[in-house]
Amino acid sequence: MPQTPMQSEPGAPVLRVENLSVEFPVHKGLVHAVKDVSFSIGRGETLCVVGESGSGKSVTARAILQLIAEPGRITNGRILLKDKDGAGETDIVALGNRGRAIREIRGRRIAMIFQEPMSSLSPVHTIGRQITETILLHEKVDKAEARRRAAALLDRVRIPNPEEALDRYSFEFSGGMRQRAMIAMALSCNPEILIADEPTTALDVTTQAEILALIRELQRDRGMAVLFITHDMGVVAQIADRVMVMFKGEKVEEADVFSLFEKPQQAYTRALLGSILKLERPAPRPPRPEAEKPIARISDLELHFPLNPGFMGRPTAYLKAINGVSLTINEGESVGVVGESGSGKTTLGRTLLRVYTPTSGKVDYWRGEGGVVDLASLSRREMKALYGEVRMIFQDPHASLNPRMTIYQIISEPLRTNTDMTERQMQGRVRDLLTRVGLPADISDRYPHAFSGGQRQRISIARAIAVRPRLIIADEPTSALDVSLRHQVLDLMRDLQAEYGLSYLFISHDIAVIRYFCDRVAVMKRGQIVEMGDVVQVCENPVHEYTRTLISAVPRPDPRLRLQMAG
Amino acid sequence: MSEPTVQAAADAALLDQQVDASRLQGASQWGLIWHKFRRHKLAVFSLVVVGFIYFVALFAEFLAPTDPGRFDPRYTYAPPQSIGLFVDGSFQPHVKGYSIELDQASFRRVFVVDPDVTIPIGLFVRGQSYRMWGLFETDLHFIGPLDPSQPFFLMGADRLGRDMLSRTIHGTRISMSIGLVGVGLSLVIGMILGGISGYYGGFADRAIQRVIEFIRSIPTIPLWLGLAAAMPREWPPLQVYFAILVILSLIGWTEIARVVRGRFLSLRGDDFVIAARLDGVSEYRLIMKHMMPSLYSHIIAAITLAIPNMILAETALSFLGLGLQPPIVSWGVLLQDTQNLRAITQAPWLFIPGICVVVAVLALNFLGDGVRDAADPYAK
Amino acid sequence: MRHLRMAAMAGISFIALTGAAFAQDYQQAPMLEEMVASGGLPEIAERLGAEPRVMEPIDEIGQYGGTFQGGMVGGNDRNLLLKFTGYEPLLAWDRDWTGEVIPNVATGYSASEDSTAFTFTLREGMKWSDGSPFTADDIAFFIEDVLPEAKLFPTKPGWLVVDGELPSIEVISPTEFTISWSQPNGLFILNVAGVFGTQLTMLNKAYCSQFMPKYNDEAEANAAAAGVADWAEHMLNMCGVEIENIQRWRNPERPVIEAFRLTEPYVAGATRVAFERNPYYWKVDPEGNQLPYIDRASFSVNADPQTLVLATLAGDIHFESRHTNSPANLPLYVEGQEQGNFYISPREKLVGNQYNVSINLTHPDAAKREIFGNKDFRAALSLALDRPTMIDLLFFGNGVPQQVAPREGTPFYHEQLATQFTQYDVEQANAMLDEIGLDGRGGDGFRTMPDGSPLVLTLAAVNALGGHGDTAELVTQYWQAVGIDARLSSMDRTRFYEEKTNNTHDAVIWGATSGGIDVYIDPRDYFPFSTESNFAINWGKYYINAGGEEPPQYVKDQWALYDDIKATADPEQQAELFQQILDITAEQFYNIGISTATPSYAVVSNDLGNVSRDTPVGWIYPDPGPENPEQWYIKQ
Amino acid sequence: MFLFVLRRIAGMIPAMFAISILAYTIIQLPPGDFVSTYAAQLAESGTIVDSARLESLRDRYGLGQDVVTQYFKWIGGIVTRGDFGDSFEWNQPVTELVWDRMGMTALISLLTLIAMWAVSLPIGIYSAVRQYSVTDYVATIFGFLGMATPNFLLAIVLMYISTMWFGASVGGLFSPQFVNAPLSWAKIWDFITHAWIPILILGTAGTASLIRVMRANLLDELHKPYVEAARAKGMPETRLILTYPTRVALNPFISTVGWVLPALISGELIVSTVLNLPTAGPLLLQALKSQDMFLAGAFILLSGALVLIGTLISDILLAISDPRIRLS
Repeated sequence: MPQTPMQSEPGAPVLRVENLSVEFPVHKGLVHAVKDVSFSIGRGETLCVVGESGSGKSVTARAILQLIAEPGRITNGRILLKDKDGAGETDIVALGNRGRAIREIRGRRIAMIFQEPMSSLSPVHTIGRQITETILLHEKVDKAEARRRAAALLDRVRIPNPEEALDRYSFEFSGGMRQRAMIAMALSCNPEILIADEPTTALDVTTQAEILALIRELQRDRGMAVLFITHDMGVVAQIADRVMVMFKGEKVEEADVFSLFEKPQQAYTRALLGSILKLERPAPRPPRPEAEKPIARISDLELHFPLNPGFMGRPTAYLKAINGVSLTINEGESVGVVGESGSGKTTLGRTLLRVYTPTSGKVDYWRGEGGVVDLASLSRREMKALYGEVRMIFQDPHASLNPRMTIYQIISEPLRTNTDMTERQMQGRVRDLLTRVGLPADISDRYPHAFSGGQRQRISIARAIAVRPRLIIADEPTSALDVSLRHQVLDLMRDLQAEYGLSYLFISHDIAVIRYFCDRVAVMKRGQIVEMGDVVQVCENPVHEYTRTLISAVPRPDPRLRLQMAG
Repeated sequence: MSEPTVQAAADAALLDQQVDASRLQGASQWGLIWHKFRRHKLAVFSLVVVGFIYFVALFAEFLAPTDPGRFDPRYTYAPPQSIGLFVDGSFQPHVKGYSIELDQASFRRVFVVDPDVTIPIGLFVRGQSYRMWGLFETDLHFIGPLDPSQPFFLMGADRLGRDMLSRTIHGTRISMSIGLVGVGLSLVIGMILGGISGYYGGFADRAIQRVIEFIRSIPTIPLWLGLAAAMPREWPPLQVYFAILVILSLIGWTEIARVVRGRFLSLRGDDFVIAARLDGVSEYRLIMKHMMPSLYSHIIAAITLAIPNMILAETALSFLGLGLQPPIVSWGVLLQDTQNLRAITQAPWLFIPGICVVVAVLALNFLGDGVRDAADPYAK
Repeated sequence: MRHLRMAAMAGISFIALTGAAFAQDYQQAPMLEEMVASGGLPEIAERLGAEPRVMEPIDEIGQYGGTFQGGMVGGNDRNLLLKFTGYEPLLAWDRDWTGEVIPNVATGYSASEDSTAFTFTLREGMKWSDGSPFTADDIAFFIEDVLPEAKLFPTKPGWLVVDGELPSIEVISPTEFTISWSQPNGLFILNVAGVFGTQLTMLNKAYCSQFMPKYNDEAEANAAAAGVADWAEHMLNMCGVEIENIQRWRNPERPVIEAFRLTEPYVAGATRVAFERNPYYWKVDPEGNQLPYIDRASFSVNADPQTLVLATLAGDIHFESRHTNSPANLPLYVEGQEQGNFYISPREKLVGNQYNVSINLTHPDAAKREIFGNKDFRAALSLALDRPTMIDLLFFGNGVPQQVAPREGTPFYHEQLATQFTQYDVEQANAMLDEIGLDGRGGDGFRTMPDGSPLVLTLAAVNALGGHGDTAELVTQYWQAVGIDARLSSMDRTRFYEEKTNNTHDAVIWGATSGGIDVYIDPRDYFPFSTESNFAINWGKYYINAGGEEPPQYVKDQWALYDDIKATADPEQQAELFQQILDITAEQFYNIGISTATPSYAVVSNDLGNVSRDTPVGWIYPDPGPENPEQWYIKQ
Repeated sequence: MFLFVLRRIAGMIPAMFAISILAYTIIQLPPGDFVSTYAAQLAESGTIVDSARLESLRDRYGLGQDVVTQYFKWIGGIVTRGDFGDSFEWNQPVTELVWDRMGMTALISLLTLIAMWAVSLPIGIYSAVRQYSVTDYVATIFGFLGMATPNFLLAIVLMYISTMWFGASVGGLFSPQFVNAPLSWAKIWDFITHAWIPILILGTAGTASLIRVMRANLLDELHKPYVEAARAKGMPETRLILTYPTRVALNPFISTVGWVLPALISGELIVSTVLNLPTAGPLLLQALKSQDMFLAGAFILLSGALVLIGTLISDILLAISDPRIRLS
């Protein structure tokens, strides 16, 4: 059994939450964001609160610091913080949210870090100013001393040149550096408890691994209690001592991390874990045609964006978003493209469909009725003829459906422009498509806002297969969905692949999804493909250094693999 | 969730939306906008006020007791009358007559309400004849004295003994239509240039943006004054009226162009627009069916907020003597008479058109605010 | 006949009313006494000269001191200053404007029998405000050096030109000179007393000649150093040269003979213009007190008349009779008298009518010209006006229906001209219009031209001129009532002058001008005299040799009669000749009038003494100049 | 930073050029010219001007030349010698009269701007922090009332009240005794007692929108993560609001100068005409009406320049205040 030092000796509880309820008055009603939740954290312990969106996990975290946004309020329960001398307890709920008493606790005894490192620091104040301010707020030291300590803190969170960094602004740092600065700020007064609200969600996996390692390391050094909010079971497995699962504002289950992953007690937990673990293995493949027949072949594709265009002047530099990519997609095949943000993977997908016009290179496409065309050099008009068979599914199901059109209008739009169907025929086709993607057929006169994210993504898929789809470019189709919905959508896509003989170019940052869904995978970094091959092979035996880092950084939903973590 | 700090609120809102959705899931864009707009009580009230004002503008001839140019030397600067409902205990709407003394020393008529003279009034009475909308001749007036020759000045009279109520009502038509038509012109220019700017981007965008920046940096009054001074005077009043409209909209279009451009720019990159393009729809259909519906409500808001500026601008120009001129009656023309200490000290009712300006501008602003807030019912 | 009284004096010399006080009896203002005591100023007797003008104050001997507060409007209100302090001609109008001229700078004059030569006598020892002597040389400087200079006077004042000839001057002694032409100039003395006559006494040779190359070799160089184009512009800027040049109020150093000398100039952007007493002023009261009584004068420059009204109401203005004395403001003043510590002083406006509605007889459109040229058409338009109602409405009943004509009670009154077509008779108006071929009606119910095309009559009204718009609005409504499609076009003055230049106006409403003795000087309303004769601008142009077109014989007859007036010095004959001119005017019926001039008024502070109760209002008679503001005083 | 300023100034040149063309076009548009106006004025006082005289005047003022030549003469004089030509009406070089007046206009505009900021900032902050409170509504309503009331109406009424009820001297920016007096504390005080009226009137028109801008900006910022992060540090609420979101919300607020200033200058023109202020307004109006083209042109040109300079200053302020602009 792998063990961490803290795990075997959980300290006495420093914080106890009893029967916490939080309500939000909304238009004509009340929303119970948190319902009767109780838990505690011990000194040096990491408690992970996990749940899907709307589970109330963030509200719970905020309630501890009395940071619930208006008009929400704590309606019941106590939050008891053990006093420094260990003698008594302070009920934070009773302190209210504005007075000196609660301010004495915020930042000094309980500190918090947030999801968005990009916007959690003031853009108009230097990093140093923001850290020293916290120190000066809570401790009687002079400015020079505060600054010295701030520099030490930055050094501690491994920000290079800490002295110089103090005088920089947050926008001059990368996301990972900002999160480090945030952590430095949170730690500036040696808090007893650190609340981390999805601190790594917005970061790339490699950065996430570094930040998680840093938090663990600091916790170990200082013996802090950490309340870690996340939706990612992989992260939970990596960092938690104990886990609390929440669903719709209620506590579902609380258990030791190992027990939870091994023997989840509640049906919801089991379902949640099930859907995650399902993505840990490749899905069963549909039969593939014997001979590999290409449907699209990308050769030496480049796309450059001009930087700093003047009023009339020439651009001073170019961003090489795609820098010489070659890739072949065969009929009936799913090719994954994986990479971190900024790697050019989404741009690649869009360039194939000529949302962007490539700077150079070729994209040969074997048409359904025969013949090969170069997508990179077709005119817009010629491109139009292909829009019925080369389709796209977007990442954000909210943004990709026009909120001002009915479902019927949305799905029938490609039919209208690519076929000669009559209105009546289209109505029938839309009905069939809706049924096919698992939605009731009678919803076609509703508007997208009536549907949940998963349902909307199904509508997107229906639109994609409306005409005579052959190649679908799926740009992170599951990233915006809760984990429990992901494999449902992927399975639907897979079923359709079998049915229509579809090929997919599947773009994702999530290696697990790629592994589940794809046959081959290309790993992209800075506009280039660094490695390419069979998905299992690349995942299990990555060749390229970057691929190795990428794959090893992915937190696996198995606490037993914890020691293999980087850092 | 891109806004984690409002995570809590957002979580709640999500649930909230689900509550709403159950009731409104069949609702179209306009249904949702109306639903959201209705919560803005002040805006709803303003909608009623604006509706009323335009109603008055539309039916000015009918609503005004007399022709706005009808003068009567006996009633120069006559003060407003008030309406009484009962005469000797029986129901008879009426106003009281005046007894007039000529003060030769001060060249002035002194009006005293004469309680003995009762002037019966009524609704839908016969009075001066007029051509309604230039279509048919009638002499029916909404309100007026039963005997049209008797004095009836609910808002007093001006220096020529003209009825301020009638003049204000007719001024409403000119001022409000200046706002509306002027904005219409601005809209055409603004939509075209803003659309080109936002949709095509590139050089056209930069050039148009420079022009807009430039126009917005010019102090408007000197510009208007210069242009108004340049207008040929042999032009008949109607032509002057349209020229003023053009002058006002020469500047007014920039705001609309800004809104249109902004929306086009963000829409252009929106996934659903890209999706539509990848559905193979034509450029025209893309703009008209997929992008424009997202613009309408924003444009309506921009228009509503632009009208009051037009009204105020007309008022200022007319006040400076460079806008509309008598015999055209607009609020601005009427307010020319207030730049006169006589009005302040002895005929404060001449300021009533000023109150109309304030009310109209306020109502349009609140209405525009409400529409703007409701314009995007899908935004959180 | 007052006019005759003046004529009776024409052949003789005046005896100056001096010597009533001896030198040692002269008194001066305390502020000057200090200066004399400190040696900065010569003694009073020396400054006044041998024969100062002794002036009877209007009410009483005044008190020294105080600052007069006045108000101007806009950037071009220089004539208010001219009228306040600039009226110092050789001979002046009397206070009642009986037509009599009295000594002022000159103690007297004599005219030759044929009215070709005029000899003036100046005051012994009279001085400019810088102490330099005022002599015949100063007058000669103007006549000989300035007036002929094209750069300074590109066009010459009409009253100084006889048959294209400029006057010549003979300096007899420092106090005596003769101005003469080869042809008679019978209206010269009237013009000398009129506002334009102040031109002769305006320029100080010693100071102003320094800007002329003829007197100063450095003149061009100095002009260049001052940054102006040439010496003439430099001189214009420093001396003003012409009575109405705004530069006249620009240079505090320019010596004047006026009661006040400039201290804060009337430059663009100035918010006030200020004056101080002229220590060398050459007038005394009967007790020997040197005038003026008032130490200083200050005029605020207002952008808008309303601020001036407000200042008057607040009691900040001593005298105002130029910008805000409209009938509309009268109730305000009546009500505000007590709080503002002022009273309202009625003044008579000596003009031929309150308004002059002119129909363009020389219209470029032949069809319109034929209609407009028809006297019956104009008569019908006149009959269509309900003058009593208009007078009631616009002037509160203060007026009598009348055409544009000299005032009753003057020697120029012409009954037919004044009273024809003034009754309100719609029936007859309609009948007359029908008769002249305007009996057809268009679809809009208005009369059409004989050929059936629409007849539109646009009446121009200049909106800056107070009350024109209201009157014009009424006039068009009355005309519409007799079936004329009359339209009102409000425009600003510039625009109207543009139309005038092109002669494109149909009709215009304007103020009527001369109504008394000034009919000789400015007869624009009675025959085509200049481009200001709005009823026939093209004929007026012809008269001043500026193009235009040749008029019919009756106009030429009027011009011949006017030439006869100038050729004689006999006032009786002049009046007789003018009646003949008016006979033709009446016969032709050029202009449509509304009402006799309504009384005007001045607002006068209770603190201001010696203000006349009955000074008329005018321009040729530049009120309040002839009532002598130098003898006004501020009650301490 | 120096380069930034330099770049902005360079960027102003084409705008300035465009404004000069516009100004010239505007003053050339009306038919007729100053000489006909001049003749009209003389005629009103009874002086008759014949056409020979008018022609000589036209020659003198160079009105006969074609428009393009006149423009280049005009702009050439301005650029090379600072010579704006002569005012026909005043017979003075335009330079002698525009600077004082424009200076006063700039001063009044600047003071109004400062006053507007001084009022709208705290109210905007309060309105945002206490959204939908009574104060929020009251501020909104008063702001809107000020915006909806035509400036000139307010000017007339306020002038009347201050004169008749409080005995202030009518209009202007100084009492008569201070008009041409040298600068002193007494004169400054006198100025303040007069200047509040135009500042109040001008301020009312724009304060509403500034309050709303500040309120909206701050509302956007109030819910930003960094505010919550700062709150989680234990900062006192007032200090927190002022230090963080207000500071950020201030940046778009500063850039409002770009559109507030033109509106102020425009409004100033009207108000100063009514109040008889020694600023550009009355002279410009008069110049436009009498077609005193060089004077009108100079005012239009300079008010455009004033806006550009104001915008430049606000850009510099913004760069100082916002490191994102300064450092990018």
